[in-house]
Amino acid sequence: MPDLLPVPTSMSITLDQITKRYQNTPVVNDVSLEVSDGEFFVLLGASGSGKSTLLRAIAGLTGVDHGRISLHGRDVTQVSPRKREVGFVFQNYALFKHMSVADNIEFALRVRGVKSAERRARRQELLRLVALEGMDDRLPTQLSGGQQQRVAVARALAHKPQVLLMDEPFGALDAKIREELRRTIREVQRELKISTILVTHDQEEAFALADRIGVMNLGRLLEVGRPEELYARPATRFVATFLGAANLLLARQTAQGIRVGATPVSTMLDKPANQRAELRREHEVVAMLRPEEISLAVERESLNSIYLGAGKVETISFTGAFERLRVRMVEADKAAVSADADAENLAILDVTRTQHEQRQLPLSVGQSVAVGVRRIHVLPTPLSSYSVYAVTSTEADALKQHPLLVDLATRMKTRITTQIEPGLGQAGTARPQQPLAGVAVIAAGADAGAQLDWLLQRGAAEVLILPGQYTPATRVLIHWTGEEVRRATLAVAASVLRHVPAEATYLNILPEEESDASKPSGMRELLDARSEAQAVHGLEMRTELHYGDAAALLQRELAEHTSGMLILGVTDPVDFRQRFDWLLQQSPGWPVLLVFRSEETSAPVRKMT
Amino acid sequence: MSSGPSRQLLSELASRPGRNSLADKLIRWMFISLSVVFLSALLISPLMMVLTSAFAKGMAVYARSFLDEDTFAAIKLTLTIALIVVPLNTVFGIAAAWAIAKFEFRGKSILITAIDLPIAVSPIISGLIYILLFGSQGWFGLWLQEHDISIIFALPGMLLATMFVTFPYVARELIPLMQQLGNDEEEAAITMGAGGLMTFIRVTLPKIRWGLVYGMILTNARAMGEFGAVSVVSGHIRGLTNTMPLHIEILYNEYDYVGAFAVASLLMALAIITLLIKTVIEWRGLRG
Amino acid sequence: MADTRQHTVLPGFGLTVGYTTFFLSAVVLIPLAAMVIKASSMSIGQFMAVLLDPRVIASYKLTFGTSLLAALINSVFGFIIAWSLVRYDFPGRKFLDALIDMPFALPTAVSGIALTAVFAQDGWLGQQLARMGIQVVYTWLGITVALTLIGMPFVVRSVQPALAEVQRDLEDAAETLGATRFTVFWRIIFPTVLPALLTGFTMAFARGIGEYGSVIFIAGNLPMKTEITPLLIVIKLEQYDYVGAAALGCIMLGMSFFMLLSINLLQAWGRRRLFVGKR
Amino acid sequence: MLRTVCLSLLFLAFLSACSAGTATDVKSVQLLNVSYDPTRELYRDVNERFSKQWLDKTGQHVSIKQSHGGSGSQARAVIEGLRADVVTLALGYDIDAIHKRGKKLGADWQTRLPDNSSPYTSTIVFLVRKGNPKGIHDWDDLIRSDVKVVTPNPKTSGGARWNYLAAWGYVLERELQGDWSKLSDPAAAGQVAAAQIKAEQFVAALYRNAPVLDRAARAATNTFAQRGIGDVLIAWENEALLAIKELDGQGLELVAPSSSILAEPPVAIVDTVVDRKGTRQIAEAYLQYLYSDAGQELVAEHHFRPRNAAVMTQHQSEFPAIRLFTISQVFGNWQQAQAEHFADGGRFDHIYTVPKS
Repeated sequence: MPDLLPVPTSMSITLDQITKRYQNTPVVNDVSLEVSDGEFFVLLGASGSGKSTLLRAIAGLTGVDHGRISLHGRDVTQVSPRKREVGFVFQNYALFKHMSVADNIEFALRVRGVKSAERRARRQELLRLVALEGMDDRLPTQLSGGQQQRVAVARALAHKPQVLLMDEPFGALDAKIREELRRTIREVQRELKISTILVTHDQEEAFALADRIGVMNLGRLLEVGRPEELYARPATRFVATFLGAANLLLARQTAQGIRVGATPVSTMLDKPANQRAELRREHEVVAMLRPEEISLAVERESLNSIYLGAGKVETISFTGAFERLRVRMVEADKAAVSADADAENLAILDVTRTQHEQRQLPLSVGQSVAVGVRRIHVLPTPLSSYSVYAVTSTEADALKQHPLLVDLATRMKTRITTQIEPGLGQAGTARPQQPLAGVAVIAAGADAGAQLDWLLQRGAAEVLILPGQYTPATRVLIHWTGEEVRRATLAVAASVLRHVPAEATYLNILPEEESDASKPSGMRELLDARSEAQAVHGLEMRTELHYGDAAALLQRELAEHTSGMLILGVTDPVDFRQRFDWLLQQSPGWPVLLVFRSEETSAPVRKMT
Repeated sequence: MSSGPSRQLLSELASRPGRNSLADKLIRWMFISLSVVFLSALLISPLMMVLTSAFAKGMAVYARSFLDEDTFAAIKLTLTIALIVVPLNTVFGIAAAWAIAKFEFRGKSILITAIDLPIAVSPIISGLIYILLFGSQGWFGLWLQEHDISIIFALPGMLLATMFVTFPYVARELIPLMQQLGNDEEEAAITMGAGGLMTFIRVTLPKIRWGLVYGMILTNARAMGEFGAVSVVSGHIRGLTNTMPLHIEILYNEYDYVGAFAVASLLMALAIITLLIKTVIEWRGLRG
Repeated sequence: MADTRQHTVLPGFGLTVGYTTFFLSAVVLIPLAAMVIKASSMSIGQFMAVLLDPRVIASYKLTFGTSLLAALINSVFGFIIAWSLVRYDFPGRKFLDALIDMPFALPTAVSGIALTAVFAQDGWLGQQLARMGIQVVYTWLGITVALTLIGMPFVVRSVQPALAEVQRDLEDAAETLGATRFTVFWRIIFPTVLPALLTGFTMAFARGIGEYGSVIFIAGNLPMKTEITPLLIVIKLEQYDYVGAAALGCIMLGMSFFMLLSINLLQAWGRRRLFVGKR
Repeated sequence: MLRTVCLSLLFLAFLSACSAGTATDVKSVQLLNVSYDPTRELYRDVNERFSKQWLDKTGQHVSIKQSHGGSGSQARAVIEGLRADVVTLALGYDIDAIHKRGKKLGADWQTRLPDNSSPYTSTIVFLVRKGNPKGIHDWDDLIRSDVKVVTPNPKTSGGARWNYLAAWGYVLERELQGDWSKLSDPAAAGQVAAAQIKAEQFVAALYRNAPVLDRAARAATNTFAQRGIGDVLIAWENEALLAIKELDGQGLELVAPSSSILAEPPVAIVDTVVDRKGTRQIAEAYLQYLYSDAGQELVAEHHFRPRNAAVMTQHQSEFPAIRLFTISQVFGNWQQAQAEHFADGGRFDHIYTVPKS
């Protein structure tokens, strides 16, 4: 069937910074994507993540507020859906119930004035393709759900579209038919070599079908990659947990490598060179352990992997091919283990074992085991956990209930610890043994300045300052005061934005007097920042270039928008306290996340006033 | 019951590429203005006509029309009839809807048709049949006369005629609604041991209440406004068997145009109030 | 699928069917039967003489013709109105929507008087039309206007929910397949809404045939020209010709029954065609 | 099923409860006067005066309920069971029908009260627009092609039948040179037949000028006055005088034709009802009151022609001088007139069903 082949070009679908808002809330947020010719791309996400809206935007069924859509090099952003030459398959088939199967399939051809003989030939070809030969005269109501969806696929392909878009096409079908139809669709797609985007919430489906997967959450396209790559090396907690079971642990990055609790588990990592600097700084990180990468043994010596600690089997359940266990880590090793926000699960690891492993070491509930790990993946996120700092427990509790903090912690699946420090904000208290873990959280207000100093003195690298009044952020402003902190700020911003449904804008502010001379360099900085954000962190953001005093400009910008959040990279705390003290005073009512780095080594700022 | 398009849908449609074309705007503009013009000519202008006539001689004359004893009696009678007919037809409508929506039986189509029949029957016929039944020459005429019972030219006859005319409205509203909602919840309740009445009150009624209220409102509106059928069986006795619509005709024939249209405007107001209630109900129904 | 419900566990079949049948018989069927029996006291010849009287035939033509015309007008404009109410948001939409039920509630005599006043040669609209040489009141046009008003809610209220229920998916699908807006309307929306439109049309038609109160004021009532069938029944009654009146009534009743039965069968057909297999 | 039965019984009980017969009370009594449209204003006053007089005389309260409508349909309502104590209708024919079809009063009803049981008379006149722009002066003007005539439908309106018969009688009178005896004179049969043909042609031409046939007399008046339809309204004399008074803003004028019919609206007691209710005495007194001086004065005030010669002379100036002929002179009686002209297939139907040549 040579005539079924679409015209080959390299990139068939190109999305450039697509944003779609409903009532001012972005449901698709700055999504850029390229799908190459003949590729089967799966958009994976929970319901409400914006994936269907994105698909409808590609089909032209909904307009976009920002960005460009190209199909085979043709900019179709303003082209009506009927002229986009796409095939669209709907979740509930959307077959025309008053028309026969034949009429349904021929619809697109009839609309185009194709002659009846040609129509019939094409119809029969398509029906054979979806294995429904001879069903031409049936009405949709006389077909089963699976058959209806096959008709829908055939119908969507009738006019030889450039791309095929499928919106949860198997959603309404039962498991067995789903699998069968999945196979059919994969075959049809291979045969026609048609670029396809399929939307689903089912990761198994995504793995089965996709050449590449893109995971969406809160309107953002979090990560894109080949299925096995995403599964093994996710960049975000969300993708790590969405693509399968994952144990997330808080670990420490030291100069020597990764430590989980007291156990050094070495590096086993291949971090990109540009993050080497971060490696040298001792800080908290999030480590991911897939349940199947954990091995169990009777005692530590018989483990053929890195020892993690001692545990006790709590439950065992049989799932067919695998055995699923929950292992509680013993007291001593519990403290630093799980990154889970739920305290109950703090010391519990999910483990799966193959039949082979089961036969080698049969286990029963209550048995003590040595837990080892074959492979650890450290997420590149700089935001590991949150520590609320307050003078009294009442204040700490209030802060812990702050909606933004609760949102961030739940969405990041991380925990919030509380530190009651009676001496908080008072000079001269002793230094702690090791740097503070995670993001320090304090309340905005008159004391915030002193408290910030206190925290910085103890090596805090990220400090979140929460105002009393807060409306959910729809806009995140990003700014840094020096190039040294750029990388760290971008990393933090990327991490935050994956968990907040808000649009990101980077403000580059240059001094007024330099405006003409520095224009080219200012623009270059902007572009550099944007491409770095995109390349390294997968973060799409807008950029704005301003001239003037950074503090004054920021203050004005913040006053204009009622709901937002500021992420500010700071190199010199003294200078910061002088120019930005108002930020700590609650006056803008914006949450502020400060990122402190002083040198290229990216060590946290330690010099004090 | 229907409501307008959802805001999200409209905004999606408006944002759709190629949607905001001139042709689209033109069609939209044409449809809306055609609707408005059609309704203005056919519906709003007669209503305005009623209002302007009612107030033609000023507020005072308008208000005075209601002081008339006979007008007052007509209003009372109309409300009495509505008060009796609406509950009776509601009970019937619920029973009929339950029977038709929940069960399959032979002759169902005929039964539905019979229930619908009064809408299509000429009001003249609806009056005539009761005359043939209860009139002096009718089947029960002699017996009724001997026992000194008057049905026609008295309240019962008017009730019957009104009931006939408004007969199908509740049932018509409920049958499709209950068919659409299905039996699952009721069956669940029964398997949990609830009785029939209990199931109806606790499970079915909450689901259908807005449809039910809408049906009752239509019944009420029609009951208060019925002219033809009631006219045949009323006897037109001033202050006794004149309903508001009949009284309007009488006033009109007495060259008391202000009075006639004042009463008509009152009926309109009643209709508007019930329609307002309906709108509120729909609004609440959408939320609840 | 017909017999799945016969085995339902739901109670109340006997009670509700019994009560429905009883009440229906008491209020509707027995009185209607009285009329049929009254008419059946005539011989076939007499019956035919009543039915085929030239004046009666002229009145059929007028009644059915104007009802048909009014129902057709309503089908077109009712559809447009329902469409505007369902698909567009514009100031005053809720007001218009609420107003649709007005003809149900307004006494027919008031509608008749008011329409006559508006469309009379010195009325608001009658003046304009008279200038164009169109006379509405006391002609068949006037009857059509009154019947259009009476039948309008039936069409709008039938079409409205059907239009709201048309799955957006279907329209979206058609659009991605390259259909123009007109094609989407003509091939997708219209066939789906057609059963509801037909129902509304038939209801408006059936109601129009029987309408008396509003028509009588705006029709000229000239024999052979502007005399509707219900008026002939009244005239028969005035002459104490109960049997003749009953005979005419029976004909109209038969027509109504036939039309309603066809609507109900049509609806059942529509449901079967569009929704079987979805449950 | 039991519940069904209970419900139905309840319903029947309710029906009978709200329809208990009128209770007769010595202290107060209720009369129902079933009348036709143009007498509303007359009986409103009569009832008021009469009940006051009755109270003074006997100490008994009487409340008189009125029902108005087309004369024919009112008669039908009484036949079908509307419990009228007295009927005051437009035509003797209608009361005859109550006797014949309803058996509710004796055949001799017309002889029980003076003047053929008609306490007042009226006639048929024309109403034209202010200044009589079309120059309408007599019946002949009504068949001019430039004149539009408004008259109700004789099939449904008693008044309309009077209009029709008045026009018919006018032509006969003209053709027979006013000699009514020729109608019963076999020698003049040829002349009479020719006159009848002339009359039918005339009436047909007249109805051809009618753009609308309203259901009832009052509706026709409204059409003419309110809608501005037509150039001339054929109406009861009392209706015309009342309309001029009530609708003085409309600018209407009365035109009296040279000759017209003497309408004798009859009154009667409905025997079966008064006997059952025990109201015969008061009903009789009520009808007698119409013949009393006070009653006749009221009659005259409401533009009916009183029977009482003294009262008539007093109000002579209010009534235009018209040559009057009676039903019995021209048409024999109402039964004959009805059968010949208005029954199905009668002369009136003939006018419309036979295409004009």
